[in-house]
Amino acid sequence: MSFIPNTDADRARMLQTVGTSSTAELFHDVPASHRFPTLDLPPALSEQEVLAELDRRARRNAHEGPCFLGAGAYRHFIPSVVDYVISRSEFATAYTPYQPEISQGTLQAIFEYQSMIARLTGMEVSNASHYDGATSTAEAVIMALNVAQGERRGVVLSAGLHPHYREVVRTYTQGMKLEVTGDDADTGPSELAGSCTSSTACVVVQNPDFFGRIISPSDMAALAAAVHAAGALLVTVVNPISLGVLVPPGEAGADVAVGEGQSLGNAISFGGPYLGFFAFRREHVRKSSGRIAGETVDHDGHRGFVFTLSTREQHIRREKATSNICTNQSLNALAAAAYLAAMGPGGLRQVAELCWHKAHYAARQIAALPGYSVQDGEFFHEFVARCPRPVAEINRRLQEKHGIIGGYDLSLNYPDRKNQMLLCCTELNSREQIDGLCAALSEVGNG
Amino acid sequence: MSFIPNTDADRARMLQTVGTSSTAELFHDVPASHRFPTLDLPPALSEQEVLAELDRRARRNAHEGPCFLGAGAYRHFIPSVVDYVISRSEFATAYTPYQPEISQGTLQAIFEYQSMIARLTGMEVSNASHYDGATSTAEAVIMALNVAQGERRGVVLSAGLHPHYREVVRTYTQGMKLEVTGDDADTGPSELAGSCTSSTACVVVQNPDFFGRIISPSDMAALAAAVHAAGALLVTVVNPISLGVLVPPGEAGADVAVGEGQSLGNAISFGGPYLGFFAFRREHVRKSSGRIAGETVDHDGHRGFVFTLSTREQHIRREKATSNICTNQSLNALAAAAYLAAMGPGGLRQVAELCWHKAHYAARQIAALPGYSVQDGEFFHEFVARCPRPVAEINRRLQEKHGIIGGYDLSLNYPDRKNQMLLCCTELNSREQIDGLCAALSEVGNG
Amino acid sequence: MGEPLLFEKSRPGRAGVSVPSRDVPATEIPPALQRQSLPLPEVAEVDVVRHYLRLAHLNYCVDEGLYPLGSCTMKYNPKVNEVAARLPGLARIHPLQDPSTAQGAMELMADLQAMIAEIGGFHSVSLQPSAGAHGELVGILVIKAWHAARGDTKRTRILVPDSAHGTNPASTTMAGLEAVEIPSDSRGNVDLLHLRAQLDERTAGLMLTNPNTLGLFDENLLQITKLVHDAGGLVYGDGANFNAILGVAKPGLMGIDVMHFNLHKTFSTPHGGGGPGSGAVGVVQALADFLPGPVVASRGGGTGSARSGTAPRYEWRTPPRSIGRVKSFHGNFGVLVRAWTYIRMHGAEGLRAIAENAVLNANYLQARLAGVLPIPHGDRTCMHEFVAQGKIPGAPDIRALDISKRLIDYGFHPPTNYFPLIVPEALMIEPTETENLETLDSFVEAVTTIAKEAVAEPDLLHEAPHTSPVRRLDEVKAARELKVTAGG
Amino acid sequence: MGEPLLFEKSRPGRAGVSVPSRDVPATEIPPALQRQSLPLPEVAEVDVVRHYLRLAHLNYCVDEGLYPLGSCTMKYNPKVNEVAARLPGLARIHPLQDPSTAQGAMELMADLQAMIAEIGGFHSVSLQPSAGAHGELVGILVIKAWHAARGDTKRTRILVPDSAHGTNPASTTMAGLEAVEIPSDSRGNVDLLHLRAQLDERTAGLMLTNPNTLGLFDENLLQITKLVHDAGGLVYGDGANFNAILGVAKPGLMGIDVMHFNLHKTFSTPHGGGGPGSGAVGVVQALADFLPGPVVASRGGGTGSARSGTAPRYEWRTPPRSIGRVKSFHGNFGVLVRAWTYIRMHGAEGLRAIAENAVLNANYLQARLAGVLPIPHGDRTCMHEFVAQGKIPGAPDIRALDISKRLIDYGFHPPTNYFPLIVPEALMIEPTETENLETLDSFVEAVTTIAKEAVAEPDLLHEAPHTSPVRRLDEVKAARELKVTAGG
Ligand SMILES: Cc1ncc(COP(=O)(O)O)c(C=O)c1O
Ligand SMILES: Cc1ncc(COP(=O)(O)O)c(C=O)c1O
Repeated sequence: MSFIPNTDADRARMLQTVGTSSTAELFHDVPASHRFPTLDLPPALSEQEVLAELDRRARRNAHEGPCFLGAGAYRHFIPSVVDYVISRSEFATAYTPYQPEISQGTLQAIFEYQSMIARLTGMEVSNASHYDGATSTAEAVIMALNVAQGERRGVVLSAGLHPHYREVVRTYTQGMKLEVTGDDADTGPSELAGSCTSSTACVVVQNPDFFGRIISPSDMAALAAAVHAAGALLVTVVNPISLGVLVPPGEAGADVAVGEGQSLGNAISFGGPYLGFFAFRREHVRKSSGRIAGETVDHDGHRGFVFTLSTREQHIRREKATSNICTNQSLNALAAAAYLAAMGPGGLRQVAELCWHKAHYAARQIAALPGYSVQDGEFFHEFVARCPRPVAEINRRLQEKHGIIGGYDLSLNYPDRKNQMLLCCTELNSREQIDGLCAALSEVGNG
Repeated sequence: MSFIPNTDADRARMLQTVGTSSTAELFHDVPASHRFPTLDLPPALSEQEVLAELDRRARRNAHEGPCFLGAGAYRHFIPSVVDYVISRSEFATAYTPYQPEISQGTLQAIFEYQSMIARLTGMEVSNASHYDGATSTAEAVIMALNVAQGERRGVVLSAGLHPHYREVVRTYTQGMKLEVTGDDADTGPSELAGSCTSSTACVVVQNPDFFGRIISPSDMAALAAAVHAAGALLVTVVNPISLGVLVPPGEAGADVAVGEGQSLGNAISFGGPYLGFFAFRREHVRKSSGRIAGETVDHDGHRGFVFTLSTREQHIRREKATSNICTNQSLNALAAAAYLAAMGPGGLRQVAELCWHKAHYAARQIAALPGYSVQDGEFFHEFVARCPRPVAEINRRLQEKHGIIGGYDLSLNYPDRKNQMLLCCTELNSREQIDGLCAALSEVGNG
Repeated sequence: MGEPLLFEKSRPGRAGVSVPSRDVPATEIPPALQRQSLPLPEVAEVDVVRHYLRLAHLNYCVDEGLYPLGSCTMKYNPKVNEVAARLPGLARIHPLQDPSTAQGAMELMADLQAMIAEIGGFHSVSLQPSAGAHGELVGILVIKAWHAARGDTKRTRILVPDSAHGTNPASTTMAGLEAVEIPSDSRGNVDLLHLRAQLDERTAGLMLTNPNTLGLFDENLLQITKLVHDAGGLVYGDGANFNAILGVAKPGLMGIDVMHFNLHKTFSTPHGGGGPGSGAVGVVQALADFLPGPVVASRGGGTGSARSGTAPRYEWRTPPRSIGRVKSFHGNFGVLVRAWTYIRMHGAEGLRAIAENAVLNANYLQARLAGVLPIPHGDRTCMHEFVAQGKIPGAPDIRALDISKRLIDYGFHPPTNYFPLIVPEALMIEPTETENLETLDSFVEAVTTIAKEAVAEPDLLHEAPHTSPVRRLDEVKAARELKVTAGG
Repeated sequence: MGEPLLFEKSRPGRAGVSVPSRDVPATEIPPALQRQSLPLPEVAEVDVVRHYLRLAHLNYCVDEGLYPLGSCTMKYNPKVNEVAARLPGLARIHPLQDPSTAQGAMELMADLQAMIAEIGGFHSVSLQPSAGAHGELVGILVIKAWHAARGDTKRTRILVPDSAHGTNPASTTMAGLEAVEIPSDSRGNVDLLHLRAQLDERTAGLMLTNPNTLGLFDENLLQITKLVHDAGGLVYGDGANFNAILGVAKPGLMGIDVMHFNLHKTFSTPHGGGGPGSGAVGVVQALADFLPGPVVASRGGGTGSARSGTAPRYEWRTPPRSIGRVKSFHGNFGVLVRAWTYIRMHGAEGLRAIAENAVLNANYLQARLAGVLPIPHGDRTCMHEFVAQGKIPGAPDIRALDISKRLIDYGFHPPTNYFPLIVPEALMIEPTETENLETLDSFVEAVTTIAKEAVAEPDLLHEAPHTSPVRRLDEVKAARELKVTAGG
């Protein structure tokens, strides 16, 4: 298949204008010895054939049965209107709005996205997006370093922060000569507060944490106070669906709220493209990274939107930029905005409550199964179940015999958490599915 | 779910303006005894739930395996661009372009559709669509009656015309006191020509006919000459994909070319919505039915399009209209236009050729199977196979054991065609599928 | 800056698709069978996309704003409908598949038949007709067949109120009967005196649109249906306006013997620039045997399938005295899927809320426009729509058309013009239930401003629209020159 | 007539969705955990649709016409990509599913890793980075890690030509290295003298964009890469411009040690108003162990799955000396699906045709615009793009910006402005291969007309655009007042 409109006749005419006899000749600057190599690729397919090939691959991925996996990527119902919005050519096939006069659709949509994220997190400013929750967390750490003007090199990570996020923070900052600590032991907010020193730039906590546990608003406020007392920033990584019902980080005293926005109307899609949301207090705006849309007026005085504070960015400041980010996750942010617009505060709260009730129902049922127990404390829609056998074994049986995708095997990242499964329930898990899971767990656990 | 934006507060304000105390009161003209009955309907579902319900139903329909059914509805590959076009809100959520100034998109698209259909069929004029191939055929018969100014009451139908189409012609014309004949015996074009008299308004033939057989251009021309000599019109029902390679009816002397346009980019969708295309010679335009878009200029002299010759239509002429049609199949016509635009003459020809080669390959293979034989003569992509057992039995085994949907059981409409199966191959049937069918037929036929 | 025709963009050798290569041996196609040329446009995929995107931008649509086209029920149609109709298990099934392999689709149709019957108060429903007019033809043929079955062949006349849609008399003629016009009375109801005078042994039936095209619920409905029945006729209901009384009244219980439902209007299929639709027909028990077939019938019992060895639950059945098919296969299934989805998402209460809000919106607009435009029946409570007149005091040469075209400049689709025929300069306004109060208010504001402009600056209206992709078009030239194909 | 903000359309109690009701017993949510208010907009589904449709109508996009935004490769992206990425078996799988239940997705990724490696001449590929800049960070970290692994910790400097994109120095800084600028020579190549002068034992590497942002293929490429290697450094390739040499040359064989591919540019993901993208990174063998992981590895053998009892063929493997993850999970899979689809539809010849046509289109435009605008390197054959200057003789106060804004009035998206920084008043023009000759000609015509207008009527340009939804916007006010949220 070729998507090239020009024909041989067109090319002949153009070559004449250019004054060259063949297109091959246009590449004379390419070293002759390297020009036109053979490419060992499978033969070209027509659209019909390529879709058939894709279908063959798609069928080999389990995706129709019940699924209780979360651990940073969540299956939620996406109202049809969301895909309608992001499928519109005018959004999908435009690029970064470098020409605001013919990009007001994108710019206003981003401005609205920022406003919704700010309100959802209780923060004052949101950027236009980062790549995902993990990189957004790393960018938050870098922002904290910049706020401290390079004077503080300590970063305290909670052990409850998603292991991928902790790894990405380390990858991002490996050249920066930092001390990244805190996550070697599973401690509570007060211990974290204690490890904050005068060289700490920020403390990063996740809420609900990777194990599903909720840090209460009062604990969070106490932590924030301690962090602030040490002159550092409190970065919180939050689940945006949970904010349909839970106290937002802004109210609990956090300085930065970041996280994975995938749950907001983005397909789970094997891990991406997702959405790193990034919100913070206004005072830090000049140290922040990523694009920000702002309101202004046009030549005739009409309201309009532009990207603003670009002097923070790489295309102006180059090596002094707050980040290297250029292409971000704009269409995913649009999906999140359309999702939040469709859900509204009522719908989002209802979904959050359904998650809560279903997860708690599941936890109670599982706790009652012989050989199983469930971790204590408040949680939102994820919880840790202690199982009578290795999780890998259980999951294999769940999949093979019941077509169920079980929870996350925590021993993959935490060798000491043998036989611990991280389970997630959302509005997509019906009672029937949960009961089915429990029956299967009971059978598998004792079989 | 409710798609109503107004809230109780909005309604209260509006009721005040209207001067009524409740919405219920607005229905005082409805006889009190009949007002607000109970409706015994299942409870309302959310979007998530309704999609789950639909999914449950969709899974109970076989649709993933090989299929060799045709008989008037055809599975063809639909390029993604077609659904892209018809999904655009501006096309999908507008109505009949009563206000041409804000409907030029629809009107120009229809004008182009008409042009493409005219060229495809070799005719001069096409309308904007009829409901489907069957009703288009009935409308062609009615047009012929009108051309004959009510002086001729005879309609000759070929037995090779799709049984549904013959039935619909009879249903449509049952109040018109006609003589509809010709289809009681399976005769060739020359016999049909012979049955044409001075009271015949039209002869209707299908090409390729219901059994897949092709009437050659010379036979068609001879038929046309005979029909015209009798003062009647020749109506041909044609398969639009076949016209990618076969001589079009206009060139073979037909006066009207109608047919089922579903194959042109429309989903097979269990039988509808489809597309009745309707093309004819210019001299009959004032007797034709259905909407027609025409070119004109606007107030400033710019080219534009409007519906024209509306005086033929029900909204002007009421009981004297050439048809009662109002809502037609506009979005299906748009799909056909987008399909033809994407395919172009080359692509359409390639698809037609693939259909030809695959069907002929299949026919040769099946003819070689013990117990099977294949009907003689030229065919396009459908042919009749004589089987060693009842088709229903064979099909059941094909489906149950091999997941194959076999051909159409001709005995359902033609009791004398016992054990005859009408098979169709299109570009969607790979050689592997055809070989699989043959192996299965062989097994089933002798099992 | 109009968009060129696809034909004008064509260049030899361009193509918008690639087709798989042949994987079977070739079989010669006899040259005598082959066409010599096929002058379709040759364009690349990008050209196709851009062409239709640019054309799309020339259209106004419901997804953009208010589309108060009376009689057309241009409500917002939920996006989930589009997902539903495209599910591969629904969109990729062949209509002639063995019923055992299509039980899900047939169950959906059986559900829909039952739900429509329940909503309309009918005994049986056929989903075969493709649109309202198609349903009308079915209904009149059913009425005719019923009389014929009773040996009564003298009933050749169908009474049609003068406010009826053009499809009603046209359908009557197609069915081989004679349409006889019945005037409306001063309150917009069927004139009972005239009706009585026309009812006799030649009367096959009455075609009644209720609420009628004035947007009024006939105050004498029960009397009318009784009169017709007493005269030996049947009553056909044109259900185009059913949105107004959804869940509020069941026509089948009020003397309507046969009625079509415009599923695309009431039950939300986007109108597609003029279709497709569905004109499902409901009938009372006496007429059930005459419906076009096949319809879906349930054997009761399990949901057996060929695989499970039990007989499938749903089967095709043609009513014993059917008037015959009116369409190949079983109806516009894709539209039926949308209707099913819509009804299942609403339930009984939700449906009634549709009617209540549609009617409230119309009455609100009627009340607010009362001082701005003449509204002949503005003294009555309207249903889902009302008919104003495009006449403005102090602007004698302003017509309904001028007001309509000027509304375009204000960003609105105009109302239906010049229909019903019995109201001079008719502006038929149907807001539907999916418009919010703010939109209705801004429409009122626009009409009010236009009424002032009509007096102060009438040419603004005469020359409107000013902001649309094209200005007013020369329809006379179109009809005279009759250029109906490219280059033709 | 701007579109109001969603917040301005909000009315208490409106809602755009319904949520299923609870089917499990309730569990109290402790009040102390609950937020008190959540001031998101409250609108109906119809409002959402209309809002975004109206916003959409304010945008220009590739599906509408030419978008010659240099360095961004705004080609037309096939619609099949969108279907592919949405297949439920690809879009609805969880990234942490057991590999045995995701072999189809992993095979697709393995294919893509292998195809990109083959196309680029690399040994290994990681699909994890989310965009070009992300790939740059990975590449520089890999270079750094390679040096470190050899115990060479003095190499702290990355040489970056002055024509480079801002992401290159920014990525260098993020990686904790120092960016050192290298000037370009008069032919637009890297200045060899300066390069040599900077190469020493502190050199970690060079970041080379080739073709560079002037649209030129560096005439000394092999010499450059050799010089860097000889000095103990590595060469990073910024693959943003890879579209120009797709199938024409393999960077991995010409001395590029590590390179990112902007899959969204070269391999056709619609740019989404600014993303998502994918910055897949290819490396030569020596660097393979340092890639971020996990990547997909094949065990060879059958396509086993848990069900069949055999071990799954594809597994996750983290390279032994990986710099670490740069993203949660495995990469922007939806973008990868599109790239896979695109490559599979083209094959080797098809890919080369992309480059040839992209380069021909650019050279055609360069040749035709040569007389109209100054083109500093117009004497050379350009690659996929070229840089003109927005300077018009006889119109001293006309700038690149004015010409760009005026192009909007002619229905085109402007070129990239003011980049690369080394060309004053840069207009960087990249037509891509999906534009046809007629479109290119009409662009030339527009620029030619504008050049005349610049002299005759300069205010037409200064005040342009005139036809866009808004006029020129006040960026100073935006930065000063910093209103970045609604009502905030
Ligand atoms: C009152 C009335 N009756 C009948 C019809 C015909 O319905 P359809 O267009 O679906 O054939 C219409 C259509 O607009 C109508 O408004
Ligand atoms: C030359 C060049 N390098 C790097 C980048 C950064 O790529 P991305 O935007 O995908 O991060 C760009 C983007 O426009 C570019 O043009």
